[in-house]
Amino acid sequence: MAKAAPEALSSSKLSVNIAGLTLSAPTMLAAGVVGITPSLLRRALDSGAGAVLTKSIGLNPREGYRNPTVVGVECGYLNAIGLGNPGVQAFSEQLKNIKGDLPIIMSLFGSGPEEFSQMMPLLEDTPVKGYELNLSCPHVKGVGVEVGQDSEMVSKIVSVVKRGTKKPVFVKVSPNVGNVVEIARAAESVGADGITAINTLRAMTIDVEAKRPVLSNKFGGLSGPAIRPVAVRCVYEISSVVRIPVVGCGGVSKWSDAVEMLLAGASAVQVGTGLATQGYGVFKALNEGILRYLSEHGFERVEQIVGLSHSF
Amino acid sequence: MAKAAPEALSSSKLSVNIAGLTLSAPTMLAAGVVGITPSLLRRALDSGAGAVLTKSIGLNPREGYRNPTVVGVECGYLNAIGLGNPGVQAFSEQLKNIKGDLPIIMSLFGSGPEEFSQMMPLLEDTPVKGYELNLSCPHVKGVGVEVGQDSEMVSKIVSVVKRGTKKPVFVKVSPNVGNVVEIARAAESVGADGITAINTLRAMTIDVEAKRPVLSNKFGGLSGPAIRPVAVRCVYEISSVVRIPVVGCGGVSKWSDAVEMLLAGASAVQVGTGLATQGYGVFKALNEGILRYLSEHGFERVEQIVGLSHSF
Amino acid sequence: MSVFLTPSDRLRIVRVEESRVETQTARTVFFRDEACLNAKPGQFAMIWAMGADEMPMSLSVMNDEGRSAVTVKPWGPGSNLLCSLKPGELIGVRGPYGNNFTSKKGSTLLVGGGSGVAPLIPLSQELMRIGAKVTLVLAGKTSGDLMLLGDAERIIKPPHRLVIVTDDGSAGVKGLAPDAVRDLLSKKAFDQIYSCGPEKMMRMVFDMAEEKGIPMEASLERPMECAIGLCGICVVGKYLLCRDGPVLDSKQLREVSKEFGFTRLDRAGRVVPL
Amino acid sequence: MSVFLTPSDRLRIVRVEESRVETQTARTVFFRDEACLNAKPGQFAMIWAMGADEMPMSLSVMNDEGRSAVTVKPWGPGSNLLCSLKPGELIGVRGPYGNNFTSKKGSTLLVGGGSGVAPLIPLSQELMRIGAKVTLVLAGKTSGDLMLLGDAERIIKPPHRLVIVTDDGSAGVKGLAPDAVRDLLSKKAFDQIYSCGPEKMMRMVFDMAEEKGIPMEASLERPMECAIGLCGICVVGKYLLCRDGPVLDSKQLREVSKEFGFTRLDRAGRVVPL
Ligand SMILES: Cc1cc2nc3c(=O)[nH]c(=O)nc-3n(C[C@H](O)[C@H](O)[C@H](O)COP(=O)(O)OP(=O)(O)OC[C@H]3O[C@@H](n4cnc5c(N)ncnc54)[C@H](O)[C@@H]3O)c2cc1C
Ligand SMILES: Cc1cc2nc3c(=O)[nH]c(=O)nc-3n(C[C@H](O)[C@H](O)[C@H](O)COP(=O)(O)OP(=O)(O)OC[C@H]3O[C@@H](n4cnc5c(N)ncnc54)[C@H](O)[C@@H]3O)c2cc1C
Ligand SMILES: Cc1cc2nc3c(=O)[nH]c(=O)nc-3n(C[C@H](O)[C@H](O)[C@H](O)COP(=O)(O)O)c2cc1C
Ligand SMILES: Cc1cc2nc3c(=O)[nH]c(=O)nc-3n(C[C@H](O)[C@H](O)[C@H](O)COP(=O)(O)O)c2cc1C
Ligand code: FES
Ligand code: FES
Repeated sequence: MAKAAPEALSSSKLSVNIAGLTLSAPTMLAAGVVGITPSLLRRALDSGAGAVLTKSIGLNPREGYRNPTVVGVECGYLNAIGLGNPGVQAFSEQLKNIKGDLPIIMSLFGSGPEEFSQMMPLLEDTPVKGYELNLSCPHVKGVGVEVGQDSEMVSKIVSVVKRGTKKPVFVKVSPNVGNVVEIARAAESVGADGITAINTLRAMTIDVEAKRPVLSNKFGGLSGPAIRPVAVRCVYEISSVVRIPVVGCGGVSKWSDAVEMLLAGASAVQVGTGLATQGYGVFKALNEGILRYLSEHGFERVEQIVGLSHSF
Repeated sequence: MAKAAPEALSSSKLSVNIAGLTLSAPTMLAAGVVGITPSLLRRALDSGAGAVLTKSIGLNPREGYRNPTVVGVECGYLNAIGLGNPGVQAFSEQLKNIKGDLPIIMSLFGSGPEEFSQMMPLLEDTPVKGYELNLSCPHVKGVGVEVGQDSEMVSKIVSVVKRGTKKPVFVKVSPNVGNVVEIARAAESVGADGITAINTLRAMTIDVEAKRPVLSNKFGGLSGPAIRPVAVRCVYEISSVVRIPVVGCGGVSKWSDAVEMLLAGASAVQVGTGLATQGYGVFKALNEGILRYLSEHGFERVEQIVGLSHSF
Repeated sequence: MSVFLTPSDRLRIVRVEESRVETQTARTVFFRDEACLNAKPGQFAMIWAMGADEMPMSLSVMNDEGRSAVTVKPWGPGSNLLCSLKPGELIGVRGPYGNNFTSKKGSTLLVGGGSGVAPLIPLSQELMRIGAKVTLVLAGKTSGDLMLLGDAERIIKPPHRLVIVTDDGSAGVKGLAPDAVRDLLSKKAFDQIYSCGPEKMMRMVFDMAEEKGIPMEASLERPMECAIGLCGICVVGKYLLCRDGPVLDSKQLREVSKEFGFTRLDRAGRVVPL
Repeated sequence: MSVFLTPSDRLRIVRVEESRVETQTARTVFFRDEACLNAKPGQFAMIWAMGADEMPMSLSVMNDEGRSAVTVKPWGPGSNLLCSLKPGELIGVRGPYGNNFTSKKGSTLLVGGGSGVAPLIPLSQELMRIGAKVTLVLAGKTSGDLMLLGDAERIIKPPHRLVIVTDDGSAGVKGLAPDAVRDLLSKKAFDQIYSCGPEKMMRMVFDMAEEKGIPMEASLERPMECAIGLCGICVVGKYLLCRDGPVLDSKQLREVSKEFGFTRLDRAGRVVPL
């Protein structure tokens, strides 16, 4: 048998199967981060992402908040972009222009089961490989965590979406709830195929010279290294009780952050803020770092380290 | 009329009245941080703190968790000290040795109304000026946020404590709840005299070389600059709806952090992790910085900037 | 000990030191900010007009005795407020962000329209410093719309050349900037072209540059939110103007040929005509 | 780009390079850690014996060709595990933490008991380097309990002096360390005394030092949790041993006279006898 080229070898080591999707690497572009056009989604894939999430899309077009929508804080950023998006119809049209079979997952938000049930038929021919339900945005009224903090509401939404598609459905959860495990379990019990943990933490910054909140929406979501210990905790807790795969998100920018998430129980990681600090090169750097870690620690495949820390 | 000495002037500018307590400065030592002996409490006061919180004390003596109980993370620390404390009786004995009339506030934790009602009589002659109820520790089973995330439970506990004392009672709340404002309102409605926001965020870190959670308790609380935007948000939200004073806690280490909290609506700030990074000198530095800010911005007293950011 | 992931992302609140009249409505707003002093021609800052908006603005002055400046034309609430600020009032600054024009020796044509002349002033200065030969086309609707004219006249002296163009001929040559460019290109050989201004104007200049085979760099404008490569709203092709731009070169402009001069995203992420 | 508030607080996982036998049960554990290389005599590291405990340990070797070491006497689960680790196994390290002995020229008496001799080895080296005259009292129960004896013998050469003391006389002078100290103090003038070891021993030495008016520095031990001045468990008087200590000087020892040698807090924060 001919020997496989080193690159092929490495990619098979890195490849993961999540909820029926086979990804070339366990690193994804997080929802809402640059994924607003096919060209930007493709660029993330070309840069090494195993899958890419789109902006969160709602039933109707929506402008985001006025600027400032993003502000730096210590070890992170606050954002209140405000779920600006072209609406499900216009966005699906854009996606249809995509050539090739690409691992694109569409992020959706809505105010409740009705809105989600209205969206699903409009998505039928969209060439996406799955959906992630943003039940966790912390700064837009009536959607996101406002629906995602109630496990009954979560069950209803997931049920509706599952009825509307055969593609895998991930539920993205918020740390701004009393018990994140309960939410994840509610989603699993009605057929969710995976959990993404976590979205940003509801937060705020006030400038002392300006004497006012900086974000035009006052409240925003905290992302970046500051939240990684919270994200790792959620991934660990959720993966302890659910059987469906968990995707880790929050503060991943170095390879060791990604490995920490995998050890905590994540089957893959998503990168948001890391794109601001490391650029698109972040995916390649993470993939190479994970690969190096696997070799140095004698593992054959990424899957072998998923959840390894639970044995202690 | 004789002119007051500059020092007296400055201290009157900095002094605040909170729930009937007059403090020389709006900076306090946070609960659980070094406040385990009278000598350490006094040292914080001598260093400029306007008031000091004790370790959280429970009905019975309790050893904390095994080490590692503290670990550094980006922009913060995780701790799972585990509420080690000598129990209410032994600790009260220690406090009785204190000479002078000192602004010491005792932090208490318990598993529910019964335990708190058992503790209150044992505290009668303790020379403390008030109590802070730790309904927010994120890493000890059956106490802290496990009782503090349920607003009915919070009401019951606060009622019991208020019946047991005439001294002011503060409730320290957790960001690990669905709606922190609701908890604060529940506390206020049964007579709490103030809200302290916030305790640490439930979090975890896994070392990639060790492949295991670092803290012996696995889960701990995230403190430090990383959580300040979450704390500021909670202070802002709570102070928007309650009439009782709010004390800001979380990630305060520089004067501008303290001013940010005051502008957000805090009547005073507490310092925990700042003690690790700045030492006991942190109180003097904060007080001087606040004072400088007041002069530079034309304010006479700290109280004038409390909640100022709400006008936008 | 503040720990920001990228120091330039820390928001600074600074005082307006001077608001210089450029046209009836446009102003050059001076302020002091350490980080902006070392910005390069073409880079922009995010300027927060408190209560109204935060906007990307090319730096028109990097370091004039410790002061930096942006030159603002009022369009909406943010730029209107910025133009109305008095000395002593506060603005927020973060950045500088983005790439810069690559300054090279040679015979150089700079084409600026409206507030787009802003980055071309410091760029002219740098080009002259390194020994390039500069021809700056400064265009506006009328003589009253010419921005940074005083600065341009002060710094551009023979053998360098300043060409004023107005639609109505109330100052300089009568016509549109592309007309003047066509004329210049027909008379003289240029090694490179730099442009900033209305995108339709730049597109016309680019098409001429392509015809003549002259390399060009153009500074594009798009709505911006984060300015740090997160929100995606500033996309042109596969590029994020806040990071990969705002300056694109000929190769990149060719790649984004379908969008350049034609479409952009609005703040809802919809493709709309320019 | 990792952003730790205090770089030494970042946990490092390192391999045990060597576990050198000191006594039947005690070991000197060598490892490589950048930050420990520059520690000063008296400083300690927090050593994590995974699955058991994390403990403060004085560095007995700072930089032996790039290796640092701690000398461990087994007491409980943590120290037992540490002493049983084989080369190649992992430990966690953070620090170095705490203050250090202030090394001064002059005639110097060092008194170490049990694992307390650990910081006195590098301290002796530093003192000799700066020209002090060193007399090191190295005490243990029996000849088999003397720690770091080899190192002491290797480095302490005349005119410096090594005085071995054992309870049973199985090596060196028979008796307790304080007896030997009394003897030495009666015969010779010392400018300063440094001590580390059982606190009751150090208290006796301190009382003699006070009588003679000799300044002393003692490295105390207390339970530690955070090692960074947060938990308070390491309190002696108003001092936090992890930050203000572990080394206290005569003035401080006088201040904490009621506790020094008598009481400490247990891990529940109760005052208990030593
Ligand atoms: C890299 C970069 C550099 C920039 N540099 C400058 C600069 O140096 N000086 C400057 O004045 N502006 C500059 N801009 C444009 C500026 O950022 C704002 O877009 C502009 O000031 C309008 O902001 P606003 O909030 O006032 O108006 P908005 O509320 O955003 O817009 C109000 C209305 O005006 C229209 N409008 C806004 N800008 C333009 C335009 N340029 N042409 C036509 N219609 C427009 C909008 O479509 C909208 O209908 C730059 C933009 C970018 C991306
Ligand atoms: C600044 C500092 C430096 C230190 N340096 C060293 C060092 O270089 N080498 C070293 O071996 N240890 C040193 N220690 C002590 C060490 O940190 C631990 O306390 C010791 O190793 C026991 O830890 P453990 O987890 O194994 O036992 P634990 O479970 O904590 O204790 C087990 C039992 O042993 C008793 N015990 C523990 N230590 C002692 C002691 N010293 N004397 C008497 N009884 C004791 C405890 O009271 C308990 O009953 C130092 C301590 C401090 C504060
Ligand atoms: C600018 C920005 C926009 C975001 N938009 C969305 C969004 O539309 N939908 C969503 O589910 N999450 C959104 N998020 C959250 C991220 O997907 C991610 O959960 C969060 O930022 C934590 O990961 P990070 O620390 O890697 O950024 C956004 C985050 C940022 C910074
Ligand atoms: C080591 C440590 C111990 C703590 N112990 C307690 C405690 O006993 N009771 C309590 O209410 N909060 C406790 N806290 C939480 C702090 O009081 C404070 O709410 C939190 O650390 C956030 O503030 P900071 O960022 O200034 O540290 C502890 C925090 C730390 C770091
Ligand atoms: S402005 Fe957000 S990506 Fe460019
Ligand atoms: S060990 Fe925690 S304060 Fe010293």
